[in-house]
Amino acid sequence: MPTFTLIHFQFLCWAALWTVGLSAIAFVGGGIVGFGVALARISSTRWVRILATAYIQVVQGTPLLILLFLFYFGIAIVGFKEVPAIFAAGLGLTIYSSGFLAEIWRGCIESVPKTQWEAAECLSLSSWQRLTRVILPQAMRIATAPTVGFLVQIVKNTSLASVVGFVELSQAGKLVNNSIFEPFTIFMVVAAIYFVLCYPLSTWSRSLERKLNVGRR
Amino acid sequence: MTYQFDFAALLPYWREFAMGVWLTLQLSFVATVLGFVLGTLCAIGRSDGAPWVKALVACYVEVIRNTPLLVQIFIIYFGIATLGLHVDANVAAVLALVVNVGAYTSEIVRAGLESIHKSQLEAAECLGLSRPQTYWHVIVRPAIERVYPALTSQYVLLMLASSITSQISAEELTAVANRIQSDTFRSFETYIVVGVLYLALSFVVRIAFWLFGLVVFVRRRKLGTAL
Amino acid sequence: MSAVVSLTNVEKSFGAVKVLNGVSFEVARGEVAAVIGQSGSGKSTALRCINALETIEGGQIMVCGHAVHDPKLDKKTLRRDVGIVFQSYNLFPHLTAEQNIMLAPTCVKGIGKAAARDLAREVLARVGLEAKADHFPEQLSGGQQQRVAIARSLAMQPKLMLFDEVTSALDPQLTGEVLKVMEDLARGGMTMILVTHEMAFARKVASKVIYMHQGTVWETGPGAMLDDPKTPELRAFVGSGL
Amino acid sequence: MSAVVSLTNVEKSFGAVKVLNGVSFEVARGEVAAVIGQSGSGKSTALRCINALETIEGGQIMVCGHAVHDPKLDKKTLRRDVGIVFQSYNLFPHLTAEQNIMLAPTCVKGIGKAAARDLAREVLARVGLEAKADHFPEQLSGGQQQRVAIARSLAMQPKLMLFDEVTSALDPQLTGEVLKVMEDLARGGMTMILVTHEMAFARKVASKVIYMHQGTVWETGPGAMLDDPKTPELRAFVGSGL
Amino acid sequence: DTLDEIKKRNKILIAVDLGSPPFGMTDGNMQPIGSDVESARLFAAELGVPLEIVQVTSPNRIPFLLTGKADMVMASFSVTDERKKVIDFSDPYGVIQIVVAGPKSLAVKDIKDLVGKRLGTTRGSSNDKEATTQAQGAEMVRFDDDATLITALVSGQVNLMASSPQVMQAVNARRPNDPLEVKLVLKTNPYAVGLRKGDDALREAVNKVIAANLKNGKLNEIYTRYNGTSLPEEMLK
Ligand SMILES: Nc1ncnc2c1ncn2[C@@H]1O[C@H](COP(=O)(O)OP(=O)(O)OP(=O)(O)O)[C@@H](O)[C@H]1O
Ligand SMILES: Nc1ncnc2c1ncn2[C@@H]1O[C@H](COP(=O)(O)OP(=O)(O)OP(=O)(O)O)[C@@H](O)[C@H]1O
Ligand SMILES: [Mg+2]
Ligand SMILES: [Mg+2]
Repeated sequence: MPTFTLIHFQFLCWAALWTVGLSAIAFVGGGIVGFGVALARISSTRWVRILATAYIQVVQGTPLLILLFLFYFGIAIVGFKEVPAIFAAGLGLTIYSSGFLAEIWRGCIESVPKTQWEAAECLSLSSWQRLTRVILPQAMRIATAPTVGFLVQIVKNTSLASVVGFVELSQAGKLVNNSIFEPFTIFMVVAAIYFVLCYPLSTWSRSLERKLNVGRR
Repeated sequence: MTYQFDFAALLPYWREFAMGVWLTLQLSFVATVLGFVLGTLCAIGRSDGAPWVKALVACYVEVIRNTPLLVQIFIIYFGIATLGLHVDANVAAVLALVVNVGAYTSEIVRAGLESIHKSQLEAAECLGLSRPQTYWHVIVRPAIERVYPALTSQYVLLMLASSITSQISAEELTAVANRIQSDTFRSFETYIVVGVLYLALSFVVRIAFWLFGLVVFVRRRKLGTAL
Repeated sequence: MSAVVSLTNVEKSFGAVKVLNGVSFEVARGEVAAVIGQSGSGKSTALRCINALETIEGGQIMVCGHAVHDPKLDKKTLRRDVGIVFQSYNLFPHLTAEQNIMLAPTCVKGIGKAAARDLAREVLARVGLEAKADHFPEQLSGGQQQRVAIARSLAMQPKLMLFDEVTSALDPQLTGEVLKVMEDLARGGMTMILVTHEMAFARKVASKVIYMHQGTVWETGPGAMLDDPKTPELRAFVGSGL
Repeated sequence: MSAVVSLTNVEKSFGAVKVLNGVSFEVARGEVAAVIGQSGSGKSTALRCINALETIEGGQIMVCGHAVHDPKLDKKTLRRDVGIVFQSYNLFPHLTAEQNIMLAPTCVKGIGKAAARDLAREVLARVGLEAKADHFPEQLSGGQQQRVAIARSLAMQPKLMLFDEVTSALDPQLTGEVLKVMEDLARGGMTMILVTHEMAFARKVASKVIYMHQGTVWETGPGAMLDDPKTPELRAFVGSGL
Repeated sequence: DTLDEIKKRNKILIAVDLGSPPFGMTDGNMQPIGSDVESARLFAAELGVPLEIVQVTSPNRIPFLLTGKADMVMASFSVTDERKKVIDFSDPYGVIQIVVAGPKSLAVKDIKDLVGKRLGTTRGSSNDKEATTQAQGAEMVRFDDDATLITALVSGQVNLMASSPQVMQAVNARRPNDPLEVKLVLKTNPYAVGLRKGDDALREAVNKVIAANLKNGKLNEIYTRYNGTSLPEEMLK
């Protein structure tokens, strides 16, 4: 009768590496797409704004589980059969995090006072210069804490990548459970690994927030 | 290979979909109400409780926020059973969701509480209000009004996250979808339909919150401040 | 003794900084005392000590028969007798003017809703704001907010009112509105202590002026004392204040 | 025509409210025009229209040869010729004083870093702040921030400077610092339009005073006109303003 | 077609559910084992191509097959008429019973005794369908995989389960002191390889392999090793 052994623990740790990898992909991809969507969201062109809003609403209003599923098999239906799971999972997670990051960052950009835009405009900076030289440096300070906070959500949500056959930490936990039937031990260990991954991020995000608030006072 | 979509195959299952939507709404509603109460109490405890209360709440919030809901659900569902109690899957699901969303709520509400200026407390104190009266009239209500948009988003996420409770046999929308798709093997169609249903549900939740806000926060309504 | 308020050698520090260094003065029933002095001289702190918002380290404070220095003081009954109005109004933003006023009477005195509403209308009328009962603070100008804050204190029918620079956040016109309300109160016989930078008002309304300097009472006297300062400090202060 | 700025029948509404109702005036090269008037009379709006921060609905605005009313206006070249300074400074908080000043010359004119730094030092010296080049805005007093804001505009070598109540957020001492800089500029021959509440300054420095009332120009004339108002409105305004 | 494609890429992708012991599971070293896994190895060897196992779960095995992420599915896939509408099946290579199992202490004589009991099963499986139609009056409790079902039974969240004897044995292996027993047999289902519709060449090839290996006893040997009983006589002919 098998019990929980070091081998299982190693197996979980390897899977946790995939969790980390998937999170990185989702974060980088979501960051790039999300930035574009955030800009579109505050664009002066009406239909671009509407489109970006719709995108955000749809992404935020659909469970990640369903998003991942539709993406993975949707790509195949469109005709790309050889797409590896990592790509589809990465894409699904990218879309998911871009929707949320775009909304977070839009808020941060808009929290920079309108007078800063005006002052930059009066110095005849182009709109791109206004954004990159004046607004973003200020918005970034505000954005760091919630962004790191959202990173924690991504790490946890990669657990859903199992629906497209990805063996990351949660799926690995289930696999181990299937072979030794000790759900309690296994899920406690899985929870502990997630905690080890996420807690430093949470703490970091909070300390950033505190620093920022002190700076403002 | 081209895939032939056939949504008509799902038509006979409309009753199942409806039941799934209904249970999802019920789970979310109960979890929202209870989670809100738990979260608010925790927020008050953490900002103004005895040291051990603060430590306890901090611990609870950290553990919950840094582990996935799925894992929490398993631990609660099987944990209760190991204690020798039998609870209905829906009850366990609600319990897990409440424990989960309570932690997030407490963080949001705490931010609201901290945003209430100290001078407001002094003003209440000078008018002779007792501590509980001050808390209720001067701190909690305006604090919640201030963080209401953040709370709305959190409870939309809760509704979406309730899909995970299918894993412990709650027959909500995702569970229904999984059953229907293994019945019909019409997986894509099923998931597309379910995706649209969730999207609609999230709008319903948002609108419900908006209406509730209109009723409760008179000032916002009168001043026309967007919620 | 007819003194409504008496401070005797009151001492108070924040950390290492001694802010009140033996402050003594008395205010009799129906008197209007104006506390003046430079920024940082401890005026606000003295006022806050009278209302038990700060605990003192030495000396005695008697207010309407309550021993404020006593650690066993029942703050709740003290505050039924004492109303305070701050520079920053501190109205409750989520309540209308009327609700702001009704809150304490209903919660603390247990008055019924209808009676509290009548009371609110009455005190609002006294500050000339009957028409704004249903407005929220952010719909009111600074002067109107300050008058609502005064009305809120009045609704508790205090025996003593404290005002801490209630006009400094206001522009001259709004200041006028608020000062008028305070003059009416003074005429009505309310005992009042006010911290103010409005020398003209102090001169006109105050029956007693208390000049604080470096945490002590440097000079006291009637309003006329401002025209004939005895100490060089007060002379410098009055000179600069014009 | 030597007019650097000319407004002809300018109209502007916000929603249903007509804020500018046919405003016309001219400012010649080297002239210093002071715009005065009650709060809400449209002074700031007029200034913002000159700089194309607001689009107008009727009338014409010519600024240094640019047709500002023209929808095809090239705002970038207009703004090279026009500098504006606001009441709230609007410095970029993430940049030092020097970097604030260098930003536009390097970005817009493509000047090299070193040259831009020299330029920044030079204009900082003109406003008397050489020593503060490496300070961030929040490390500076209000008056110093306002002077950096002026220097930032000067670095673009505008032909026309607009000032919108640049001293109202400052206490009297800081106001003095800023007014001195503006006086220097005026002496140096800079064309300037300033919205101000400082009547004394307007009298002393302005070669032309424009009194606005209810969205129109009510009276114009030299600084001396303030001592001898023709319209009852200006008389009331000057009377109250003292 | 798919058979050519398999030859061309010199690799066969077989989807196996590693969450349903003893058909598919992992051993102490987290390597895939089970009767479906070994059968898959056998089939690949017979077809002369290397094997790649694609891990699936019961909800996603059909999409995997239909979108071409797997060439065929071997996941104790019971043959039903409804399923035949969407995919094709090979000839059966094994059988699976649907039983109701529970602890000795619980008396269940026939289907009516299930009324009011909490009966666990895996969502969307043929067990689910069979139990739902036969055991009217029982409270159905559905889980996503066998492991969760077993955990629920062991921890007392359900009284009985509608599953296979193989799953029951897996439970008994974990809890020798309070073994489960088969209370009722609801149905015996043959299971087969799932294939995309129209993949006739591949189906022929697979059928040939199945026929040959049923005859020479290799499939029965694998089945017996993992299930403890032999395949029914009529299949082996
Ligand atoms: N909560 C506090 N903690 C530490 N120091 C304080 C606190 N409150 C006041 N002080 C200090 O005590 C001194 C007196 O403050 P107080 O507010 O009584 O002065 P004030 O006379 O009211 O001045 P102002 O005219 O500026 O209101 C000041 O030096 C102030 O910095
Ligand atoms: N963006 C805006 N939207 C709507 N109304 C505006 C806007 N900006 C200004 N107004 C209105 O236009 C009128 C004129 O405003 P403006 O700022 O030009 O006055 P001002 O003469 O500069 O007054 P002040 O001395 O108070 O600065 C005011 O009634 C103001 O409320
Ligand atoms: Mg003070
Ligand atoms: Mg203005």
